[in-house]
Amino acid sequence: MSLDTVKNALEHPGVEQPFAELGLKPDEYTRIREILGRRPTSSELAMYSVMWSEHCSYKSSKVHLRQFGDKMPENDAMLVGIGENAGVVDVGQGYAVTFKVESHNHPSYVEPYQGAATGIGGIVRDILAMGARPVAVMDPLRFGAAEHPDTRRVLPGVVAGIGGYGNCLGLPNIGGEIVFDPCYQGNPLVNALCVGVMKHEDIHLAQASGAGNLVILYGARTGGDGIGGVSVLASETFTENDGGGSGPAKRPAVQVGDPFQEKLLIECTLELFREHLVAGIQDLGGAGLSCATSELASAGSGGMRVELDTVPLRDHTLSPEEILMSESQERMCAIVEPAHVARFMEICDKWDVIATVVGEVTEGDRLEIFWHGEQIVDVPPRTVAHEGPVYERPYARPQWQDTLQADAAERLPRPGTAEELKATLLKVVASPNLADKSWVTAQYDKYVLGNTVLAQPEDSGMVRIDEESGLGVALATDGNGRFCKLDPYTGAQLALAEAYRNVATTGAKPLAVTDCLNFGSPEDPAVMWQFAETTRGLADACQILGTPVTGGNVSFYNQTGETAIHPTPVVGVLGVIDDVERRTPIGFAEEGQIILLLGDTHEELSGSAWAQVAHDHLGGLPPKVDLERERLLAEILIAGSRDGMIDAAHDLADGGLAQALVEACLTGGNGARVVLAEDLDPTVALFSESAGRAIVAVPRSEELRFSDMCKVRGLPCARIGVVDGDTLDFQGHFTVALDEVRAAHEGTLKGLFG
Amino acid sequence: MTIRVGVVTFPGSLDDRDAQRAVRIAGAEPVALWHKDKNLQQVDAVVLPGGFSYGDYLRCGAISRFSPVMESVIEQAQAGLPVLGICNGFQILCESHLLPGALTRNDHLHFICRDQKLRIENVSSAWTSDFAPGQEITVPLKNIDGGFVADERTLDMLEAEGRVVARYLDVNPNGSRRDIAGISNAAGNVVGLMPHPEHAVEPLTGPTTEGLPFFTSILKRLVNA
Amino acid sequence: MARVVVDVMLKPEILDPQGQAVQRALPRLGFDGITDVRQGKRFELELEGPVDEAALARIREAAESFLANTVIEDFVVRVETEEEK
Amino acid sequence: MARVVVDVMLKPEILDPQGQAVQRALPRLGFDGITDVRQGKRFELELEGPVDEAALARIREAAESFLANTVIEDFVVRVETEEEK
Ligand SMILES: Nc1ncnc2c1ncn2[C@@H]1O[C@H](COP(=O)(O)OP(=O)(O)O)[C@@H](O)[C@H]1O
Ligand SMILES: [Mg+2]
Repeated sequence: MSLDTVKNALEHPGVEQPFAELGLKPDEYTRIREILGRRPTSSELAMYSVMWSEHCSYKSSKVHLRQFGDKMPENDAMLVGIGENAGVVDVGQGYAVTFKVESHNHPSYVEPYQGAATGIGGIVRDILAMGARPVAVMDPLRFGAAEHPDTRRVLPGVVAGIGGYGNCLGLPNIGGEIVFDPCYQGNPLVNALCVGVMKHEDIHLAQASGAGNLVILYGARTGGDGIGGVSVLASETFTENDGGGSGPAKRPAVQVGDPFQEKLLIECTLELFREHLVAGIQDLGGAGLSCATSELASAGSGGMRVELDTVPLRDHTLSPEEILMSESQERMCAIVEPAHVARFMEICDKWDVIATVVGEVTEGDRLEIFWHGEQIVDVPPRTVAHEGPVYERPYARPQWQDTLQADAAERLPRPGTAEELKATLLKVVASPNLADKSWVTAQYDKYVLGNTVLAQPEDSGMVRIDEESGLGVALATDGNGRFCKLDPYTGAQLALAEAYRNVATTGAKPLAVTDCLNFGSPEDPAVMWQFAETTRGLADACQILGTPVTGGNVSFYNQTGETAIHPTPVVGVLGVIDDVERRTPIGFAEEGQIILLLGDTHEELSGSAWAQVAHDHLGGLPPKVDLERERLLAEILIAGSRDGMIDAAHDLADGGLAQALVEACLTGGNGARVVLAEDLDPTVALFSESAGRAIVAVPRSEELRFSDMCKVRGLPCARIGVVDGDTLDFQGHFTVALDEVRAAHEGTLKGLFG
Repeated sequence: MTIRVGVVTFPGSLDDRDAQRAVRIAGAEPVALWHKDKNLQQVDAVVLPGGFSYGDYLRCGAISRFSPVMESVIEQAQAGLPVLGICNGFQILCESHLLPGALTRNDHLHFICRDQKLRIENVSSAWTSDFAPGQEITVPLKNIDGGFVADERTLDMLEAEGRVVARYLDVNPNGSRRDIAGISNAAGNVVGLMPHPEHAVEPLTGPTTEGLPFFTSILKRLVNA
Repeated sequence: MARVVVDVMLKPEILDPQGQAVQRALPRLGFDGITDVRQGKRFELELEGPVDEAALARIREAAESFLANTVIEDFVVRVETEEEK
Repeated sequence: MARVVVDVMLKPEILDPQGQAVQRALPRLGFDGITDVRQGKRFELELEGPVDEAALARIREAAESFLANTVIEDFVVRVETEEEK
């Protein structure tokens, strides 16, 4: 194909262009022609098509995501909000923290190892681009049924990829989720979260300003990988058998990561920041150079001119369109004042990182790209990056919602005898979703950097950020697709409430939120309704809890044929703790301590793990949410930690009280004697998933002080038992040896994947 | 007199700052050494930290072994400079032939991060003199290429000369021959160790603080020297 | 007993960080004139029976479905000649 | 331009967990009759100049000192025939 220049586009306006193959709708193509006043060149078409894809433009979600801004709670901590690579939050002592969760779902299904690995790579670069040193990662994952043969292909690959990349980068993995459900069979969810730390003055933004400043591309060479990755792998054209990708030519849609290169990129970039050599910066992720150049130029004050033929290539046969779309990993783009270029290059050289001046910031307001002297792109950058199409997709509550909600799990048969109750408990704690996850988490380095205070299986991951003062941050991610399926509004709030509670349980004060919204096709009104309800629920809850959404990601088209995954918002909450010495772990480590149950237990079994494990049932209404109660519970847990009253605490969620006690006992290495509430059916007492609850272990000397505090503040607090022995003894019901529980709980994943 | 302990940073080193912290907590002064620089800045001892130097591409430690800094480390180690290689550092020492044997893929083929129980078998090396003979400790272990292998003759020699510095207890986490977790050279100044004592020096961030004697041993020896 | 070799290499267009690392290191070690390095895997399979077309077909199938990840890798199956052994 | 291949395999007496894992998996996938599997590395080197004895000697040296760890690995250097390419 000959070079399609701007001149050519003017001279040959009638050329037919493959906009549909690139995923553009006829009216979108028409709009591009109107913007440019001519037909786009093939390079321009490539840029618009990737940048206007759902993945990059948020065209279906934008109108809903706006609520996160509109309903944003007053929060002094927020330094940078939605719209940048990641939000930034003030955590005191001059420190700022940036964090974000993103999806790499489709690529991880096609090629689990590399898909997951590059998912980590991408989110780490987002955090780095804010000016921060990445300090930890987390990996919320969803797979198909645990016993399904394809899960045996996908899960070990994904886990090895996350470990292979993250371990090699030297970032501790401090938490995540592993959930199995048949709804994710053809659509596993691989979400990745990264958190980074910087001083306030180190915040960097993605903008190109100052005419004459240079555009420097640095990191890996550009190859043919991932071309069409955005448009193929993250778009509606994705189908189950589309492994090879259907991008242009026979370029692979799969990207291969090089964590070693990324590690150099991190150290190199941090040194560039330290010497104040960077005026603006953007990572290269989805849509590669198209995205980085147009976003930098769009957010800046001037225009930009790029000489595309200067881009260092791994494959010299690449066309300019392909170079613009390539998603080769481990690349960054910086805006640098001319006076700093020499030093910039020196530092890159020190780290063996290839750096090339590929363009400059111009006076005008156009993004102009040249190929061997000929102009191939001449566009207003905003129209590419920030003023893409916006859809108000139709949405409607699905017809089946009422039927589903009417089919409550509270009516299902319950275990009748003590023996049955015991068997049920063992079955629940051994079920893949509730079983011990060490088989996975042992493949992740949690120690590197030497600041990990809490990691798996604790309620939240916690890292120290200042060795002198002990200042630290805690993070938890949660999302329950089953609850969301039953009621997306409430389900989203439950996800937030749980992550918020997890952070507070470890003693940290919840500050801010990131979210990854994993859904089916936005073209399905039922899915769009789930999405609308989810965003509304999340925004409302964030407002009440005072924790703003600082950024996140939307992943649509997670569906096979007509069947969408459960709506699955994954919510990450970041908290701060003044002194990590004060953290509260989950394990019952001290015999003789008193176990207290905080909060109210209702008959709420619909959507629960019990309903799934015992009856393979999903129906009814999810547990009720009481955000004021969540707030109060959090305040008590934080106060208890701060004042040294509690030695262990564990939030109640999936699997209810039974699961929480089992985890606290196994982790701490001690049994417990427990009295179940008389006024509750034992199945409800053990397995209800009512929100707003936690168990705590307090030394006898602190019991009164702690329960008085609860009473004064109006938080229900019941003494349910004592840490003791090597059995779990539910008095009057059944006793089970800790060893038996341990074998059940720890054997499952090893048996399935080991 | 402050003891100065160099910690080398190779491209892809990860636990270099952790090793520096451990050195500091032990009461010595950490000195950052750079792989491209032959100058060891007159340090009293050197730690080759964990990580994935050069991405562990080709073989762990294979590329780092040829770095400028290793020229000096090899030369001075042969002359008695105490050198501790942790994990990737152990691999580099084997590739450099300062230590015999090699480290190969874990027998279960996975990366493994766990709190590992060890027995200190030799308390006469430069890096283990602060342990009690036969002391049992628990420190983190994390690697994917941690299986120590050598031919039978070499293994017998290591045993006979008391050069097995630490052995895995309870579980052999990677298929290491004879449960070997660490070895020393004949002179006892060069030690390679697969587990990570630098991650067990603070109660807050480690499973124990039982890794600390590796770093205090060197002080005692140097101060007494 | 016969030996069949399966060579698995990353497809040419896929990034090969290992090969690149080796290539960058070679000149530093004084080995010049090597313009490209790709690193792959070599499997040596010992067969019980004769290495006939049927056996090779099965091995090709194993390579396709298991030994190679054909999303990113190509493979070649060949019978090892005595001399190579 | 010519291609030289360096095959690196673990010595027979060294345990090869990767090969063993493959061997154990094959029957489960329905591939029987394979009595032993060893997994090694294959390097493909592209040379600038001619592949003469001098060039091969240099590559053998690179293999000896760098591409293989001769404590545990053996290697073979060979010029790739056109047909194999
Ligand atoms: N679900 C969401 N909640 C909040 N913010 C979101 C969400 N999805 C996307 N965003 C925000 O929209 C902006 C654009 O996202 P994206 O294009 O994914 O950024 P990047 O290219 O850096 O990954 C980012 O600031 C991101 O945080
Ligand atoms: Mg970004």
